[in-house]
Amino acid sequence: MGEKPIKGEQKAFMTGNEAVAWAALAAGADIMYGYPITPQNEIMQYWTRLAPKYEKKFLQTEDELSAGFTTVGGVLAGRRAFTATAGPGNVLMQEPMSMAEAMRIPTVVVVQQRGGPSTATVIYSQQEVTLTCFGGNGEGLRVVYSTSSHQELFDYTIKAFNTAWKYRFPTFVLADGYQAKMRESLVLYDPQEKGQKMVPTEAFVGKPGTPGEDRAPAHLRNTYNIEEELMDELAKDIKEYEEMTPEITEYEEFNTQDTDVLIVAHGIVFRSVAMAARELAEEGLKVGYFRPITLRPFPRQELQKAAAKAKQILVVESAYGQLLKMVKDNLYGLDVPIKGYLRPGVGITPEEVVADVRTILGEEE
Amino acid sequence: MGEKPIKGEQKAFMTGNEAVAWAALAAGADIMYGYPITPQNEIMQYWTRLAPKYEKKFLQTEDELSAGFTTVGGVLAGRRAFTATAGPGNVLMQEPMSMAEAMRIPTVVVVQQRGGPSTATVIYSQQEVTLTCFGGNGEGLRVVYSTSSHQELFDYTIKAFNTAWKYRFPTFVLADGYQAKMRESLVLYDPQEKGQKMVPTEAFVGKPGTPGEDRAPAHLRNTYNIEEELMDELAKDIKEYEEMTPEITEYEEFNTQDTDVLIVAHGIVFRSVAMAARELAEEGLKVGYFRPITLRPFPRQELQKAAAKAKQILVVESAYGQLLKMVKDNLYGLDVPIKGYLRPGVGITPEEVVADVRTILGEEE
Amino acid sequence: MVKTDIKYVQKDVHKGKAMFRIFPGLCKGCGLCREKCPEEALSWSEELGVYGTPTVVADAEKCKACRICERVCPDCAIAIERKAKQKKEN
Amino acid sequence: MVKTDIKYVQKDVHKGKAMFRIFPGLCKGCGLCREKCPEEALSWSEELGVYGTPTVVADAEKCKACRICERVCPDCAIAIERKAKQKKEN
Amino acid sequence: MDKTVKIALAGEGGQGVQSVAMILTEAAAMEGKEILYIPNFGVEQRGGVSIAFVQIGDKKIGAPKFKTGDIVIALSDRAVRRVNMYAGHETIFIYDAGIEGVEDDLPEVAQRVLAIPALETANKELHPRVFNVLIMGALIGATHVVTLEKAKEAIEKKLGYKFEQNPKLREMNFKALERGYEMVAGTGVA
Amino acid sequence: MDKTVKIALAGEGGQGVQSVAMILTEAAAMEGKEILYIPNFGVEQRGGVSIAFVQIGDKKIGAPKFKTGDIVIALSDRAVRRVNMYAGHETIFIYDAGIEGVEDDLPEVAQRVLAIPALETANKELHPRVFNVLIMGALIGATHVVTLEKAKEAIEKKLGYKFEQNPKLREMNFKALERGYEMVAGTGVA
Amino acid sequence: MKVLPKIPKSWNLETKPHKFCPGCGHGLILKALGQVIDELGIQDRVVFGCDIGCSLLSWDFFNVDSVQTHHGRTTPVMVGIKRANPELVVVAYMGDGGGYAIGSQHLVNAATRDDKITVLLVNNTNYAMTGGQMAPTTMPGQKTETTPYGRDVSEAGYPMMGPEMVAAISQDGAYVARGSVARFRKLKEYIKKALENQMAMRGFSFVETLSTCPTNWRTNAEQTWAFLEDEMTKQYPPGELKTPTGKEG
Amino acid sequence: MKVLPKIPKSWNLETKPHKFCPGCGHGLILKALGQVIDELGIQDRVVFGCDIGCSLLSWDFFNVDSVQTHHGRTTPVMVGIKRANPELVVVAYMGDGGGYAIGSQHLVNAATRDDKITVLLVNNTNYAMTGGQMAPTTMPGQKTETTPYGRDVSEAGYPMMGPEMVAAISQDGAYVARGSVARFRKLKEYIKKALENQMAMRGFSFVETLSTCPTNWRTNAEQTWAFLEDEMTKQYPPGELKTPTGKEG
Ligand SMILES: Cc1ncc(C[n+]2csc(CCOP(=O)(O)OP(=O)(O)O)c2C)c(N)n1
Ligand SMILES: Cc1ncc(C[n+]2csc(CCOP(=O)(O)OP(=O)(O)O)c2C)c(N)n1
Ligand code: SF4
Ligand code: SF4
Ligand code: SF4
Ligand code: SF4
Ligand code: SF4
Ligand code: SF4
Ligand SMILES: [Mg+2]
Ligand SMILES: [Mg+2]
Repeated sequence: MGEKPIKGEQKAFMTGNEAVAWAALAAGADIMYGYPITPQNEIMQYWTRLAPKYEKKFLQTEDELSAGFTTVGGVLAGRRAFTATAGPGNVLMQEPMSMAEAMRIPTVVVVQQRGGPSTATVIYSQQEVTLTCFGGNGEGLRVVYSTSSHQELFDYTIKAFNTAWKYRFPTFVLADGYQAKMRESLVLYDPQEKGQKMVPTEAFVGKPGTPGEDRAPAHLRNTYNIEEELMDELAKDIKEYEEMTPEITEYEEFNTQDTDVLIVAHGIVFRSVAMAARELAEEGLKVGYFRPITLRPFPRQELQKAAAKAKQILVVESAYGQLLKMVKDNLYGLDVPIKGYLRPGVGITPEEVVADVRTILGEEE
Repeated sequence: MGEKPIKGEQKAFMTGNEAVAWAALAAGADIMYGYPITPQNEIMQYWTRLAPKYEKKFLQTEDELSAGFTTVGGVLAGRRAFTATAGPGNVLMQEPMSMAEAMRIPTVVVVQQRGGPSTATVIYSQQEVTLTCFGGNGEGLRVVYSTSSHQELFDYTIKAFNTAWKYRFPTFVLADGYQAKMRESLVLYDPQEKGQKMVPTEAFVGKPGTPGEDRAPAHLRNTYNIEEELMDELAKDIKEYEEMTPEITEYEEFNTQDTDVLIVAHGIVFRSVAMAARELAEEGLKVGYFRPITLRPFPRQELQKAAAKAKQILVVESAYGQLLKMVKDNLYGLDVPIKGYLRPGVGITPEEVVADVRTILGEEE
Repeated sequence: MVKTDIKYVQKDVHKGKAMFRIFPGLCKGCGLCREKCPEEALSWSEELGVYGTPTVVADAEKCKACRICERVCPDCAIAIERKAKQKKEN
Repeated sequence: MVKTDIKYVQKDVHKGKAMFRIFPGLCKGCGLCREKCPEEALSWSEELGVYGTPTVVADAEKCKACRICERVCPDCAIAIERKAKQKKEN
Repeated sequence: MDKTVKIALAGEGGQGVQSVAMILTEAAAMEGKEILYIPNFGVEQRGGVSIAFVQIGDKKIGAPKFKTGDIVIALSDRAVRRVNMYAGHETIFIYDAGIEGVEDDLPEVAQRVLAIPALETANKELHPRVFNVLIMGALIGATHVVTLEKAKEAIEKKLGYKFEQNPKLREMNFKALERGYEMVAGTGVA
Repeated sequence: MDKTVKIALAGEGGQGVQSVAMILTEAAAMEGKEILYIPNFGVEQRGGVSIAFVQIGDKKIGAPKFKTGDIVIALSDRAVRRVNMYAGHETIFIYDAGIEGVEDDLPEVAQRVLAIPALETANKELHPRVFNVLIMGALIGATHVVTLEKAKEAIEKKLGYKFEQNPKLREMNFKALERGYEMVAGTGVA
Repeated sequence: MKVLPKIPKSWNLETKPHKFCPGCGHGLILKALGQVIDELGIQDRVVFGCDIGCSLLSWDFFNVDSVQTHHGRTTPVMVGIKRANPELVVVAYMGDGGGYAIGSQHLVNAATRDDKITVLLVNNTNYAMTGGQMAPTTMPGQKTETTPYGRDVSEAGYPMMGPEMVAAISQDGAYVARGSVARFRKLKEYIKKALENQMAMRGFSFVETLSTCPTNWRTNAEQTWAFLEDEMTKQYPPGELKTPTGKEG
Repeated sequence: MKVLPKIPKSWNLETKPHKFCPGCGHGLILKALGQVIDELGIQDRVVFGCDIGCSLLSWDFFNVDSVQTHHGRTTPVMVGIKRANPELVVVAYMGDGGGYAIGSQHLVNAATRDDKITVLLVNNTNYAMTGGQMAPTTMPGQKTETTPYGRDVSEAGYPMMGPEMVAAISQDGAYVARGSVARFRKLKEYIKKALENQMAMRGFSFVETLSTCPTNWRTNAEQTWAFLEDEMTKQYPPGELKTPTGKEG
């Protein structure tokens, strides 16, 4: 490897896509495979500018199927490999990621959500939550981090490689077009310098020695002949997924001790929610928030705890109930009323959230 | 069109795949586009044998993306067009179906679920529920019928064309490898003879007259330039979807008046559940069932009504909680405990269901 | 854009045998026509086009009404009318 | 299948200069070898193969140990040993 | 017959297990019975064990698969190992007497475990090719899910075109059916 | 400045709106401010209106978009129509005085609606190319989110390489910045 | 007298000026197509399908029935339409990314299958809509957003020779040509032949057009023409590669 | 003395007899491959990738590291491995459906890009694993499960000439050949050259092999050979189509 891309802590003002490219470098990613799609393009563009300087590689593939499957190949070869996509590209990405899920291949995918369904808009949404968490013909045995700032995009992209390689589930960093394209400040750093060890990678194929002589050959597959064989495999994976869950779920909460309105939101929308909740709380209103950072696995117990003390839950998202469904699923059994403020495909301002909470609280704006 | 494929009521003993091919013929489908995948292959195989006799068409495409997009094309040309797929093919099918969803194109897709994720097994599962209901980068504005017998495969395949063309949402018939491959009896009929009118089709492109002179040109798109444009479009579609919902939701229930255990299941698993529930009810136990036939839109109110009177809900499925999530989402607010009997990728026998219910009821087997 | 009332600027060229007409509402000022004119007859005009950029104008003397500029304009902003022919047609 | 103790049936052919060996545990009775034998030396054997179908056996006289059958067997069920050579090797 | 009869029939790829199931269910259909027949299938079907799950009864059949069969038949060692799990306390488990090395794999709980010399009989008395028809006979003998007459009709329907060319084949098939029937009928299981 | 200043700046594709935002936020970054800048973008960007949403303050910025800007600037008729929705009771709405036919599209609620002869000034006194820098000057004049000095530093950083070749350009840019500043400063909005 | 611009009758004047950049070659190709539609008198039965890529900007370009599809999927949508209603004359309009990368399986299979459709592919040596990344047609050494140091063919691969490929795999009734917006009359001729080939149900027809993208090339008018006519034409020789009666050029 | 069958050293004896049908050509191709791996002494650095199709039955066939992928996706998986670790020698093993239909975009683009991988494609004129449907390589008139009345080329399309296509679009360093299981020694030679080409990092290498599928052809041994050698060979002439030093055959 060439010289360290980042030395010390460096304050930077850049786009989210640039932050992802720097994070991948900082994490020691070896190779990126990708296919252009807005609003993710600049990740590739920064990576291709930076990569040669640090002996990193890049391959632009013919489509997202190929981007995903080459990423799978890169990981099989024992490299920290990643890709990035969005929208219709994320739909296609589900085929390779279903293979990664079945075979426990630690791929890392950055998703910058755009409007949906179909080509829709190249701009923004939170409509790829169900897709990213549960896409493919499986049970969603993946890890999905939803970021809400450039700092987090940087932090969680690094973390994604570690989670993936430690637990061997495909891992996603879920952001959106706003985060991708906007510029704000963050601090870049080398995780190793900060004592954050990178989980070492390991080759699945091409290890030293002659297979059948020095060692057993790797015989990797995702196909089973008999139903029960598959179920046993799934049972094992599900067990490991559930054992991992308490170790990796992350969330953030505020004012959840005794709330009239508990607002649940993730990603960039969470920022508007946080502003709104703090503003209302400062006025003395009992308004708090809960933000899942891992959407998969979901911080179920933590949300249940916070929700149990609330009079009303308000789920705010730039989608038509994708987070809402998760919240209801995870809170089933409670009887706190849940309302959605659902704006599929468009941004949500703090003002809107404030207004909606006031309406709930019966106040006039 | 050539002669009627079916005259009068005809009792038949055949596979589910054959039943689908006959149903498509009976519904007056004009063209099938498809790509082979087990366990759906025989639909194509029967169709290609039958089609030429009735002046119907067929195109074997290069992949499922093409099968889906050519189906979209067939519908745009104003034909009753359909395709069929399964497993990884269904994953790919989400790209074209997201276009159909965005543009309100009445495609019909038959899905014969197999084990997942990835290639997994070619046999059976109920693991494509989330995928079929909510796949793609959208909000799941589709109709999904889950069948549980050959008769229903026949009935609902016919109905799917009507629902699709009446409401213009992509419509799915969701079955599985068991239904596809097993043989049982059913009655074939011509819907028109039974007074079931087929909703007429209509060309989206290539209508009579010169565009710009005799009529406005069709300018169809799925891309929007501004977020708000997309949201307006989505709001309209969601509104129409929700207005349609009470008209098309279907379900089946038994013994839901006052139940100790209400079992919820769909598809072929429902048959085991029905046998188990009846057996237990005959013993005098308070066991009932609720079966959603439309998984999208979901018969929410109906299930709520049935569930409200139950002491315990048991969701039984050949998946790891895909129906369970839907049930919890739809029942949020109730506090009836819900348990899952989840067997991803394998069949479920009535005996197992009986045993599980007995355990719940605290009886020893 | 509405179909009626499309603004244009026209000018006699080729010794009065033809008319050079530019539709500023269509011209994006790309300059492709200027480069292709074999007579170097086109120059930037004071008249601004749809994006606020200059449109083109033909030199009455140099222009031979060969129509190359009309043909290469991706926006159909130029129309050359040969008058002689028009007369014949009438 | 375990590596040791692989059952085979062998027979001298080509005037004793070679050995024709068949591994019934590998032979699926496809018959591809029979069709390709230039000497028509192969016939079905009493010995059953892995799928319970007949395996093949070479005619001691006709077989010229040309190895074509060995080469075309998709299951590597046939092995021809040329004894002469073997001797030299020893 | 007021109860649905559950049958699992397993053999190697070439043994004609699915053909038996097809003819049997055809016969049952001709008798107006309700039937559910599902073959097992998998990617490696080529070399694998093939199983037919058949249920025949008077009422619409419920689930396609079952935990315990009324009759389970296995025609090879691998088949024995694959389907012994379908035997319960009430199950009649039949296997070919020629199968070796399965002593430890035979179900312990079955009502009755029966070795019949089907392969040998077919090979010696008839022809290896009608082995599966002989098995069908045994199956009918043990279950009486259809009459022998209807079974013959179904065979005729399926193979009639072959019989046209070679009427001796018909005789051989029918004989196989009957021999199989007797083999089990004689044991008093039915 | 203890409040975050919210700016929406809109113009036609070629008018350099995003360049203004880039330089302005660069200047703010050099002053150690917290910034969030997001361009609007869409598939038809080519012919469409381009908007820059910029927020500058002392604390971490919250949401990327806002309902109401503190200052909204529109540089074409289409831009006026596209961003008038971002004007609220406290908003200063600035548009180019040369824009025609937008009388009915100007926001009714704004604290102040200001037409400045930016284009004319740039064309006549300076050069059409520095129109956007003049606008940046006006923006700074209205908000004081950065000092003129820092803005000049940022311009130098961005365009310095051009100035090397043609020092007159520097002069022209700085002059444009100052003219813009004065235009608004003179109106007493700031 | 009402003076209207000289636009093809099949153009939709209400959506003009169109949405392409100043100097974009798309406008020229669509002008040629419009004139051909007029000349063949098929405005009432053409179905125009556009891909995602800058081609999508043409979704309301014509007064003909039009459908904008997915990136790379215009070919199957048009195949689907044509199979369902062979009376229609279908045109699949796409970029080099849509046709040669993400949609290449459709191109290759429709060509081999000899579907009676017309594919018009715009070679502008980059992914223009997404901001100028490498395309399969990016020239060796050419700088794009994903080949910032120039396309290194040993890593990023060689240019795709589309018409050559289609000519090699298509059937006898196929029509295959490469045109250029710099040779407008030839281009129009190719497009006309391609549509006539479809109308005669002779076979698959395919025209690649070398086109300009001043925005992503960052060229002025002079450089734009120069890159197209000097550089691109060297790598991608225009001409007819296959005509239904035999092979030419 | 322990007498073992004459199988290549790189075969995994524990998984033999293999899972292919009696008379299946896959066994022959994999025998040739096994012998080549032995001869080149690369058992420790070959990575074998198999597609979904009957090729998947080879997932545990060799004593070499192997990965079974998705239908049509073996090419990108192997490209991904090779790009990440060029020391490895990667073999993408797939059927005609996987290679020419669902995965054709990968084949076309990897070939054009000149990825240093070896693709071995098995042409058995049908989709065998799924029970014998039409493949891109199904012969005109051939009956399959989806062309029950014979492949009508005017509707269902013409056979795909894969090596011809790859030869047309690949670069100078590429190796392209069509072998047949009926010409075992030639086949082995082609496979060896293909792997050597990769090992020399000269370019993309591709070998299509005409192979037998008695199960879906419903042929006995005699008919099997006849269909392969008489019919198929007429449509698909075996030979080398491109060698790194120039063009042949
Ligand atoms: C599945 C999918 N992947 C990626 C994209 C993003 N995308 C839109 S246009 C485009 C490239 C367009 O390039 P080309 O086809 O060459 O057309 P051009 O814009 O150059 O005319 C891409 C990659 C998409 N819309 N859908
Ligand atoms: C995405 C997807 N579509 C379809 C299938 C079903 N499928 C499995 S194998 C196969 C065809 C195999 O044919 P070919 O590639 O020619 O290989 P062969 O079996 O003939 O060796 C198909 C269509 C699948 N597994 N995945
Ligand atoms: S007339 Fe046409 S070609 Fe000339 S500058 Fe204007 S838009 Fe460009
Ligand atoms: S008509 Fe010909 S000579 Fe006249 S301006 Fe146009 S290109 Fe030049
Ligand atoms: S020896 Fe080989 S080729 Fe001959 S029948 Fe047996 S398996 Fe087939
Ligand atoms: S070695 Fe040659 S001659 Fe002998 S059996 Fe085999 S093919 Fe025939
Ligand atoms: S970006 Fe390029 S291809 Fe797209 S419209 Fe602009 S000039 Fe044309
Ligand atoms: S089905 Fe055909 S290709 Fe597949 S294993 Fe059997 S013979 Fe071989
Ligand atoms: Mg392009
Ligand atoms: Mg094949």
